Amino acid sequence: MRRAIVPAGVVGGRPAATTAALLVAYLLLLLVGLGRLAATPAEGSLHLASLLAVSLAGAACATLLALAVGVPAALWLARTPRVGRRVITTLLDLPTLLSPVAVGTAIVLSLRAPPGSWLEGGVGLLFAFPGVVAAQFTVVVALVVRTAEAAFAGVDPRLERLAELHGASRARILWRVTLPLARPGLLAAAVLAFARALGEFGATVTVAGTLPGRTETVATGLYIALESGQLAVAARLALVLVAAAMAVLLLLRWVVGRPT
Amino acid sequence: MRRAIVPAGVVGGRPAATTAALLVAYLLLLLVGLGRLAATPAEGSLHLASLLAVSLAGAACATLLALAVGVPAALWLARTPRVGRRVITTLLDLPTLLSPVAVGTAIVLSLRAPPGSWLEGGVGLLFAFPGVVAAQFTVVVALVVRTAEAAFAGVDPRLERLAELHGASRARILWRVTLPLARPGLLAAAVLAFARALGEFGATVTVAGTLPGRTETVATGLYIALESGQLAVAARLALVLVAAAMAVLLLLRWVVGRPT
Amino acid sequence: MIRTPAPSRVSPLLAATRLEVRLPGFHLGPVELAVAAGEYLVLVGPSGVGKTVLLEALLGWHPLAAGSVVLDGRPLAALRPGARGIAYVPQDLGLLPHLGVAENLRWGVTCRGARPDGPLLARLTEVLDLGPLVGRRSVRTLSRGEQQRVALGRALLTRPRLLLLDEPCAALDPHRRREFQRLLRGLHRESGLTAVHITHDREEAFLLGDRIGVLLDGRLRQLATPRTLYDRPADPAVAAFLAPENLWEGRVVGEVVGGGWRVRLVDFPLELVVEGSSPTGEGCLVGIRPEEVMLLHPNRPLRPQVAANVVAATVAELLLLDGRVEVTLVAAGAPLLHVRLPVCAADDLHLAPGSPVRASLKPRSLFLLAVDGVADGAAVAAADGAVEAAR
Amino acid sequence: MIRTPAPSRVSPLLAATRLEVRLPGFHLGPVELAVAAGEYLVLVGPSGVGKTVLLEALLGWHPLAAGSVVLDGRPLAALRPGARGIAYVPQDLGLLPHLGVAENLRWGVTCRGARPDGPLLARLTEVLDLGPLVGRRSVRTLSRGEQQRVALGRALLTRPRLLLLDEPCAALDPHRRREFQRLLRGLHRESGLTAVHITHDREEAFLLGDRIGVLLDGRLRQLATPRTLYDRPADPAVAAFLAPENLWEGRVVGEVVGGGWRVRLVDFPLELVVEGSSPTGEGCLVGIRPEEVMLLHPNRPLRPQVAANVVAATVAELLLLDGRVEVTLVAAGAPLLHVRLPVCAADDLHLAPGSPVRASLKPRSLFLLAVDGVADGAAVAAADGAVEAAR
Repeated sequence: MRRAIVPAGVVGGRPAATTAALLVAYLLLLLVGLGRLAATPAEGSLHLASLLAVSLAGAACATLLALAVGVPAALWLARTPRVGRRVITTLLDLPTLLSPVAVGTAIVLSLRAPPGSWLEGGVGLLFAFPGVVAAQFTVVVALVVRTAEAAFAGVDPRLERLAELHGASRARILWRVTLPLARPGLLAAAVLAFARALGEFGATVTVAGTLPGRTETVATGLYIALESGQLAVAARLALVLVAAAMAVLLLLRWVVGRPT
Repeated sequence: MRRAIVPAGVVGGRPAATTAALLVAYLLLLLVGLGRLAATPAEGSLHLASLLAVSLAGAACATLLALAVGVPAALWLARTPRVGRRVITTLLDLPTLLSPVAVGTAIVLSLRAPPGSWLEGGVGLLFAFPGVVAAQFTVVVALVVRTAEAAFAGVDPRLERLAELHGASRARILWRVTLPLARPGLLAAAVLAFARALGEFGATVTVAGTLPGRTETVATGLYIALESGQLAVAARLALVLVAAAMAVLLLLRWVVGRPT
Repeated sequence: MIRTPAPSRVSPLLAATRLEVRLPGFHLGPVELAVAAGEYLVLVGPSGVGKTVLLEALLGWHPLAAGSVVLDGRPLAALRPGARGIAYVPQDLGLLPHLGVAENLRWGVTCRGARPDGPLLARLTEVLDLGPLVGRRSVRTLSRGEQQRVALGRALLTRPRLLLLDEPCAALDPHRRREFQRLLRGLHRESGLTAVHITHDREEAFLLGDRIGVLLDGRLRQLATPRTLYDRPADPAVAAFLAPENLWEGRVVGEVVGGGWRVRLVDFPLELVVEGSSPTGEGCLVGIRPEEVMLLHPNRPLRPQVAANVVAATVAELLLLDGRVEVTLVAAGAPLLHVRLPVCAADDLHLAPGSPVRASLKPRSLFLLAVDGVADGAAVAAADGAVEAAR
Repeated sequence: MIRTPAPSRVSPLLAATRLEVRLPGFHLGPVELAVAAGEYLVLVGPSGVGKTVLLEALLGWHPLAAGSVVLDGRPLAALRPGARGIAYVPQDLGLLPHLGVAENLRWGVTCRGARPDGPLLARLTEVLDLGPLVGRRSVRTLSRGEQQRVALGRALLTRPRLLLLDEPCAALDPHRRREFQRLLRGLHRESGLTAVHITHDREEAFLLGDRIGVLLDGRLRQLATPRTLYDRPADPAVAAFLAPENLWEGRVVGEVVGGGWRVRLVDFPLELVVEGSSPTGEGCLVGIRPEEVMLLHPNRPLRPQVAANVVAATVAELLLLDGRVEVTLVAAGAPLLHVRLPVCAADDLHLAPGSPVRASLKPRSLFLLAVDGVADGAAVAAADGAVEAAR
């Protein structure tokens, strides 16, 4: 169908455009600052490969875990009438809005008594790679639930009911109707979660610290580099993160038109 | 008008509900861990008042600044046909997805050369309160633009055109039509920005450090407390952040029904 | 004395008994409904009356507050959805946007892991003119009319014993609408399709329905053949929905020798002779469809068949609509009668505002209604006789 | 020789000259349009044809690719929007959801800092039955019909010289729709309201329009009085939109003494006498509206006025619609004629499928169209005569 043709609005003339231009200029200036220093010779060694390996592995594990838990939970939320939903969604929204350091602190402190201490005894989260995954998972899972829930809510239950009427099994309905229709939203959830996990700093540093080659990510490595005055290294690492964020934005635009 | 009556869906039965329950249990466990330690006597002094003062002042300034810049920019974006819009929105979305440490690094590095160095020379951002505001503003402004843009896009330009046809001035149209109709979205933008600024850690700590009483916020203070082993203090500060996030969630629900 | 039901009576394919649906802010029923095999039943009512909910309650998609739905003698709940042999085309069609036209068409069959019936597919492709569409990669790029044909084809390819249709023509342009209505009618005629079709369009109901049910305020007020509905609306609400133009309060003042009643209107100094069943009580409503009023040349002698109920009046307003003329007549100083007649008839009468005219209201065209509310029994009785009427 | 325009010719209130709008994937025009003061002009066309864009282009809301709009002799662009005296009720009404009913009603006036005209407000409140609504805190809780009345009241309270209406009745239920149409008609009659009203409903166009413009494929194909449109569609596209049922290809084979043409149909062994203007070229389309076909008793003597064009045929299908009967007639083995007649007339003729019947196609009811495309001149010429026709 043809899109409705809408006339142009009246308000928001030159002052608004000027403000927008100033904002864009500011953001460009920040990028230019990074680029200028990244071009200078590095003061120390870069270890980019090991930082990237931990970052990518941690973000990938956290995203997969968040999808495994978050997508079924979102399906349940989207298909459940109001009973008790408000309390649950408020709880689920909390980690996205909460300061990441507070999230990390909550993880660290809950590992001191059962059942957390059993987990710490078995797997070992503090200052270890599983801690990176746990921290990023916790920050990211609510994002997955929210995005996926919106995607599932956009699927008309009548389509599932019609397939049932035609004799389809539940598994077939899930795989052939619900999931394909929710796919753009689910992909967006995965991409957003990965981007957020990749750049996560507060919770990761709180739980897993910065052990080179084990728990040091690009984001935490960047902080260390800046603190130790290795400005060119810091600029390069920051540019790596900018490139990753850019890639995610372009991917999102390709998947859903606009990021959520 | 009556809402459409939709039948219940078919998929997402017990497995989905179980997963959702597990997720809720995990999040509750984290809260319990915080609560348990917060109840134990504090090891050192708390300085909560000074931390809260810096946090609230910083978040409030950053939010106001972000609104002042972001709302006009959003109005321009919402009312501008596609020309160049893609590039600009990608740039504007960047700070939200980028790692906060990278944002902080970009600010720090761009202060080393003009025009940033003029600003640093005049106001002084590094390890100073204006740095807290600048860091939080940068992280938060894209969030304001995106939320406000969606709110403005929801206002039919025909309503503005009709008011113009009836002889209303631009100012009257802006204040009596556009802004009132976008109000729920604008309020949501303000609340979300404030919450994000309040919990911001990576960019703040990178730019402004943790000078007690000047740049140390609840979030950075929490990190310091945890690093120095003051677990009870950390738990209390984390609970303060949890309470703030909860308040924001309830406020959002009251303003727009569901947060964005 | 207890009588066993007569064995000749055919049990309906689908029957709803005292069906009630209660949802927040919404109440439907009780509704009695029976659909015979091979019947095309149309349910008509204003929008928001709960037509879709009723249809989906027949599918078991909404919990029933009371009553039951029986399919071919067995309670609906006892049958797996896939074993019911019901197909449904919802108002938004329920096509899968991520599949192509051919896959959507086969979807109803492939759902149960079967393959489409080749000859039937070929025939439907021809009848529904799907040939040019089958190659399309996405159903989203089809026009609304094309999507409608794909959705109908998908439903029919499952060889349903019963087809439910929710406003299948509402989203179409007026000129496409009639085309699609004729298509549905043809399918019903040729293949003996059993269907329940809901619409807010009275014309559509009359065009398609073997029987028509009138749904008002969440109740099925009348279920009858189009002709019965046209001649004898069951109660004032149905009359106000189907023929609101000429409805007058009156009182029965006597019986006419040879059948019929004399009715004196309350607001006009007029007495009319009305055929039909006796009203209960004295107060009544008298009505006539604007198409049924005959206008006569003021100075031509009256033929015997139009002698009764001749009213002298003046033309107050004359509207040329698309294909007919609507005339408002004034009698005794008050607007009284709305008349609808073909343009050529109006031309022949040389009608113009202010011109005098005589209107003849044939006793058999008038209908007589009791005003003291509708007994629940009316709808129930109508539904009881339903299956027999449909034979 | 250059002639000055005749001084008696009244200049139109609003005139669009060669107006064209080009948007991505959409093209409208060129359109010629002139609205006289006091005229009620209805533009009718299928959905998606660009009716809303045309209306909003008259408001100056869409950039024109070509042509101009002149209001009262001055170019539209030279007038501030607030100084034009135009009010517009868009299809979604444009009420402000955050304001109450009373504030919405006054909004049109308070926009320019004025206060509503007391007597006018009182009169509109009465005519539009706004009394019970004015106290309501939010327009969102009103029904669609109530919102419609508030939006109309808001527009009229600004005392517009010209009112533009976009599908004002489309969202209403069929029975409410007629009520609202009558309200608009009454307002036009009583207050001399000048209006441009767009709709996809042909009946609405005929009911309301002093003149009707037919918009097809982005062009204004005919602009004429309802009667002219009914009797003489300007070209095949207009005929196919307004009266698609009976359209046959034919060839003019001769002239009739005393006026008219003899036309032989291409697909049927039939020759018809047609009144009207001469066709250009031999090939033509002949058509008749289904309401204009007269059915005659097969064994009653022919009266002289129906002697020409009598066709013997058989009833193939008989449909009782809501208020009329649609009959399809077969002649010479092919479905030929669609006839629409009142139910009582069909009853009198004892029509049934298979029964023989004679159909009379009056020469003056038939219309004759050239088939070799429409010259652009047709629409232009129609628009040129527009203002005079409206007087």
